[in-house]
Amino acid sequence: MSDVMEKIKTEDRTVEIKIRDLGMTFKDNNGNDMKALTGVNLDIYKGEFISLLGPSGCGKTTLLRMIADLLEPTDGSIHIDGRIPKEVRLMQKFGIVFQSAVLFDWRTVRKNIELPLETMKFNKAEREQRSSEMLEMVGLTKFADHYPVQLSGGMQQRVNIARALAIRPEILLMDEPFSALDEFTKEKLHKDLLQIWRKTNKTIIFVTHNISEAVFLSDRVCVLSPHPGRLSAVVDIDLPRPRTLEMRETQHFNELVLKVRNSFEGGSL
Amino acid sequence: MSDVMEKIKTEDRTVEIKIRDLGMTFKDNNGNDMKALTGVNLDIYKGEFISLLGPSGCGKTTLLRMIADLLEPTDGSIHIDGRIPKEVRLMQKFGIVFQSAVLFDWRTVRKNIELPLETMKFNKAEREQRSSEMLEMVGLTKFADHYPVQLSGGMQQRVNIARALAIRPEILLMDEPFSALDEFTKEKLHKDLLQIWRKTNKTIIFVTHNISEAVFLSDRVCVLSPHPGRLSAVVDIDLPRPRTLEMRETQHFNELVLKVRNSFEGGSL
Amino acid sequence: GSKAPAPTEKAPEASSDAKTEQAAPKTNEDILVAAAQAGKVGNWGLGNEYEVKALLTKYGQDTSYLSQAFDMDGFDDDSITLASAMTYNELGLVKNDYDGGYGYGDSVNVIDMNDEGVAMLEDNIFTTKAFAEANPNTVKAFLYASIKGWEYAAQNPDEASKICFNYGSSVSEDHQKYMASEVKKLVETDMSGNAVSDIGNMDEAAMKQTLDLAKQYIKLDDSVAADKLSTLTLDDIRNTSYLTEALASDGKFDNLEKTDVSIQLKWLPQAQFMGYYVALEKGYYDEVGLNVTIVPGGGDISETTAVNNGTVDFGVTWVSNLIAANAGGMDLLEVAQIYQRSGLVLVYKNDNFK
Amino acid sequence: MSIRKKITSKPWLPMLIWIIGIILVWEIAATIVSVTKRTPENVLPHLYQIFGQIFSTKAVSSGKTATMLVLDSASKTLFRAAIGFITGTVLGFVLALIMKISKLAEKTIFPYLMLIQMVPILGMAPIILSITGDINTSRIVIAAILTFYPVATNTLAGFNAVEREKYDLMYSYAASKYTIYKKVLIPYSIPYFFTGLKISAPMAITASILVDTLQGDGGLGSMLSQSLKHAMSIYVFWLIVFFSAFIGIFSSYFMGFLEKAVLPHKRKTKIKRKDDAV
Amino acid sequence: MSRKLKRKKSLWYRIHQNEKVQSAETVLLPLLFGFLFMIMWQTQKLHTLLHTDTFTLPLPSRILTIIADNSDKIMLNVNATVIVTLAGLVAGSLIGYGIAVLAALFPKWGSCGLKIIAAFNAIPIVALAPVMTNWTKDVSNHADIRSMVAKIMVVTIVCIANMSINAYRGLTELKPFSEDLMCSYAASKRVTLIKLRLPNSVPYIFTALKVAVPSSVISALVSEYFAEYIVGVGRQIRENIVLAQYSSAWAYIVVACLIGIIMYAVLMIAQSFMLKKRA
Ligand SMILES: Nc1ncnc2c1ncn2[C@@H]1O[C@H](COP(=O)(O)OP(=O)(O)OP(=O)(O)O)[C@@H](O)[C@H]1O
Ligand SMILES: Nc1ncnc2c1ncn2[C@@H]1O[C@H](COP(=O)(O)OP(=O)(O)OP(=O)(O)O)[C@@H](O)[C@H]1O
Ligand SMILES: [Mg+2]
Ligand SMILES: [Mg+2]
Repeated sequence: MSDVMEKIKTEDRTVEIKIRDLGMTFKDNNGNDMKALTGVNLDIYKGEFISLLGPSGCGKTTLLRMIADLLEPTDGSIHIDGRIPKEVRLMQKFGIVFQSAVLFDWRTVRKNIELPLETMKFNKAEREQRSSEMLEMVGLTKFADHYPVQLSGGMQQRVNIARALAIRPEILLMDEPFSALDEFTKEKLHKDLLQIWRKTNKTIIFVTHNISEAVFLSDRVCVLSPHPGRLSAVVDIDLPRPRTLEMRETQHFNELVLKVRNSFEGGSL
Repeated sequence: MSDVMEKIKTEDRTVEIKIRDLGMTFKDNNGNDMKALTGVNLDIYKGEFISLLGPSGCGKTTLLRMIADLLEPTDGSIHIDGRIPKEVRLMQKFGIVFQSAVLFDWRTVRKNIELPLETMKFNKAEREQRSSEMLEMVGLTKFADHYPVQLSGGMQQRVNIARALAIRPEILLMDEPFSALDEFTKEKLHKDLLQIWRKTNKTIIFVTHNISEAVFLSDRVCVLSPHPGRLSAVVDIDLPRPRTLEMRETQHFNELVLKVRNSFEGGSL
Repeated sequence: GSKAPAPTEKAPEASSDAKTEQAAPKTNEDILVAAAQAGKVGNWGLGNEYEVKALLTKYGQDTSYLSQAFDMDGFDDDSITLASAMTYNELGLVKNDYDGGYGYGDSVNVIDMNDEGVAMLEDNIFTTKAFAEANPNTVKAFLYASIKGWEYAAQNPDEASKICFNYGSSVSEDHQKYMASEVKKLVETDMSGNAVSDIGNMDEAAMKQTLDLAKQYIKLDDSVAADKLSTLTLDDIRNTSYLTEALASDGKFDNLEKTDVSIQLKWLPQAQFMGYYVALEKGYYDEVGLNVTIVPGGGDISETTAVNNGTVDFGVTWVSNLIAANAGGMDLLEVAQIYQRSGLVLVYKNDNFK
Repeated sequence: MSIRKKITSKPWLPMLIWIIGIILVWEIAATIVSVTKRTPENVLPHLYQIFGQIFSTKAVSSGKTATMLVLDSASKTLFRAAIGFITGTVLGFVLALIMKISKLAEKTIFPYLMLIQMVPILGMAPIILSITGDINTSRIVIAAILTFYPVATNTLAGFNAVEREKYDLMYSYAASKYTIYKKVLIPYSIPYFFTGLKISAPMAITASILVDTLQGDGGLGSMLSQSLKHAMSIYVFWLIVFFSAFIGIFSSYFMGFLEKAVLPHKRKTKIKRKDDAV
Repeated sequence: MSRKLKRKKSLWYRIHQNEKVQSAETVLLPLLFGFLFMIMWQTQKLHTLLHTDTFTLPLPSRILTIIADNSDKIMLNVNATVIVTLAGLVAGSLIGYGIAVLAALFPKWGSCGLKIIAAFNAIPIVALAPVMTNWTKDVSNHADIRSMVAKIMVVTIVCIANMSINAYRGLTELKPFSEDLMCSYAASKRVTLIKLRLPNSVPYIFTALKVAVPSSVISALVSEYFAEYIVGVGRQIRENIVLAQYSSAWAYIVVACLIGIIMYAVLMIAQSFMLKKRA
């Protein structure tokens, strides 16, 4: 079992999320304990774009859900600016983008984006102002009054992101947001996402099983391995910002991809 | 509108599938004509691994379905060894692998593989002999008596391929067979597929929206563009065979990827 | 368990809204008028209501009534103060305290339809005209044996009630016994209270009274049927010749056109039909060469329907039902009249009409 | 885990508490009824009085105890229900098949299947009696008519839920229509078919109780109305109410059990039932 | 869209492909069938087929004559039946929905409660109706009112189980992650209910109503057999059947079917209106 402690950077960056000895044990169907995740130690910096990468079942979603207080860890702790996740959730600092768009069929695009604002009791004027702003940002202003079924998969995913950003969250958690999309739409959204991130400078935790996606987007890639789920490596991605699609064809990019690939334990490839 | 006629190779290769001026027009919801595919001219060689690449909705599936006689073209013609697709289908020369595994829940892995053999009235002994052979090939012999739900996504996809190969088709048609899988499983299956192809030497027509997948697997990549769906380029992939995963990190691979990417019209990226 | 009668305890509470009526005298008319005014006259409807309607009309009342369930709970809780009851059935339950009974004993009284001159004839034996014409000997044989059964049952009601009970009775043994003794009276006494000599006789005057009342009180939505009803004569509904010839015979019937016959009762197995069960049990049907199946009734497929469409050969019904059915388009024929007087009474608690 | 947590995490506990709660409410109501009504057993008897009847040795009718009477008539009713259910199931399945084979038939027949459900049984009974000429056959036929609908609709929904790829696959094998029905459509629709059965099994029992009352020759329905008429102990009525509810639930669970037996492999069929009419 | 197994591109097939033709077919085919059926009925071909006679199955012309002749009386009975059906349907659906909401808010207890409520479905209406008549004896001194209450209660009970089970599914079978989404907004149970569960359950409500409409009509008819006060289409059917007045009985049966069909049609229109924007 590996217990990689990522090397703390010497630069002056404030740690926002502190994860210590984190573990999650589920009961399987036969009532036996099943370690979904064990011994995770990780510091995530403010404004960082960090990816959680690994094959299916290695515990990426589990880790993300624990950070977002959608799941209570059975071991270890998470602290966000010194607070426990539940407090942060109740302070409404999280924006979450799930794998499927999770749009509400009965609401228009605009109303879907306004949903979190409604639950957070923003007034009507402010809701409209913010949703217009978000629609503008994801380029869907013309589709404001459409219903989700009238949108393509890529457009739905953009609404999903817009909704998460509408509340201006401190921390954006994204669970395989693009894995259902085709390559071309995906690349378009990569560009968009990086642009939005640059503008708003949120902390983004991005879950994926696509190595080049992780390398292309992130400041750091956290590699998780299964059986039991654990953090097996953290790889710094020193590609310059802003990233361009052409970078993906460079030698350095390929080296980084290879480095990440090789950091999987047990030769899972 | 482009009407790229791929340059016929001078080498001595027999053309198996001849596609001429192929087009397909659907009626949309308002009863208007919608060109899903138009003016496709393409020759596919015997034993070739050819990919159809393009973003969602560009007509990849439509083209594949027309070749397999699952859809009748509204324009142009397809000839396979001089025959129309329907004859070839009735001669049971096609093996099709769909995007989802399309396994039959109520049949064991072995029974799923034997399904086409049953409909083709093979006798029991021969069915068992063939299915055992296929199970061996895809490495699932131990799982012969499992039901599909007991398998992982990657294993299901291997059953899917085994089933298509069981009837020893002349032509293997694969519609985004790996796009639902995670990166790691996908790479494993790439290796397996190439190995099977080398052993059996079928003609394979492979649909995908993943550029590097197309480049890695194919002899030639056919690039399709949308609005209206058309064949916008055919790129020869001169990477040596057998292909290895490491090739994906080479400069030449990247150049080919870039070449394919740039061959899209209307800057769809 | 069995219920202890408690009319005295409940009386003040139960008849609170009847207090104003306390000064009223207790003739039948007064009682009926009082109950009718309060909207508390009950009947089961479904073709059982004509005598009650005739009585209401006789005393100048509106002919509407409450639908009475097939139990006497409504009477018990005073939602119905003047309830319909058959002397041989519900009246026994009201008075007696055996299982299922209400145990009111003599604290209740009745208005008798026979005394009021609005009686209609009830249980008879009928078949279709076509069946009777095609199978005259069978009909006669069946009548002969059935009447013999009824004669024996009327003479030995206790034994008859036991026989019924053993044939899959739907009621308790005590009640069965009570019923047999009451049915005996209906079979042997006519509307005026005179003893009847020959069981099954179709008394001309009683039949006429029944038909007249039927024409007056059966209301049909179907104009064709209504027209037919108004022109019906006794000859359209009964034929006395089969019975006469059957009774005049020596009990030997040759050339039976049909030996396997069935009869559907108007209700479930109980002493109301004891004659047929006795005939079956004592082998009277066998003696005349018939193999008889008794089919219980009481369901939504009425005996008239069952006889009409040939699923059974004979039926027991009330004359008024037969009249309505013939008006509706059936061709049924009464061949014997078992009950010579009406068994219907209106029962009331004395306390409610002091 | 605290002891309290351990106990409350037992899955049967909420059910037990519900049942106890319902018994309590019933008993309180029964107590109120027993002091305010003169014949409380007609309105709401105590549960112990009802269940006491099961063990009572007193003959209620024809020398039979209440339990014997209920079981006797239940055997008649359940036999008819079973035959009606099987007939209805076959009918429903065949109709679904016809509607699948021909879109034309589906469009034509479907609205009328719905309509048949709305025709009061009293109207159907005489016609069916005149067709069959036998009251017991009529009963079975009517019970079948009242129960085929869920089977037909659910099975049809199953047929229609088969993915397009499955057809394409079979088509690429140049499989005949017959083969497609045999190897794909029918096996695929089995779980849907069982969903239909789970709904129609209790319906067959209530329908069969209903058709008992067509004629008075025994069966739970006849006994139920007889008991209501006070021709015998009213507790027979209450026993039948509980018995029929129990059998109805049991029949539904039994279909679930049967499904598991027929489909031993755990099929993960997520049946989308948002819109199939039941 | 449904797919043909056969791919003949005949004219016939092409006509079928047209959406307008398709939707016209959906309406016209059943009508045509109904029309043919009526002709067979009127010309007594149907009677030959079913081995029955015009007495048991009266001709449509006769039935229509009776309906026309007695329109006042029929309307009176229809009113009574429709009031009972609608009131019971509304009450039962509301109560059922309320139960489902409670069950969704307290799932551990609620799902068990629903299982028990499902048991009500297994009680035959013929048993329920007389009990309700007994239970409502104290409701009013007026037989018409207490009868109506009793009948409505029967219909209500029949509708409750159906609605609560369907609505519970609508309230709990949510899109994956949508609950997590609300949770991440720190939304309260109440807000989640209003913003997510209630709208999500709307299609399921219609599913429930589609079952409830026919069964509420039937149970209203049956409960009328047992009611104290004599009124209603069901009661008239029974009276006429028992009196062997089949023509009149069929007139009322036709009316009963019409009530069901009209209610169903209204429901379908409401549904297509409400669910227009959904997938
Ligand atoms: N609620 C749960 N109960 C039991 N086991 C669970 C639960 N949630 C997750 N698991 C198990 O924990 C492991 C990690 O699951 P997780 O969903 O975090 O994987 P993942 O990395 O997100 O995979 P994927 O890429 O497929 O989404 C898996 O083996 C999974 O089966
Ligand atoms: N049966 C049909 N009727 C009408 N339009 C259709 C039909 N099948 C496909 N189309 C349309 O034709 C176009 C091409 O569809 P096709 O499925 O071939 O795309 P694709 O390249 O396979 O896309 P994807 O990557 O999403 O599978 C799309 O715009 C689609 O909407
Ligand atoms: Mg995950
Ligand atoms: Mg496709």
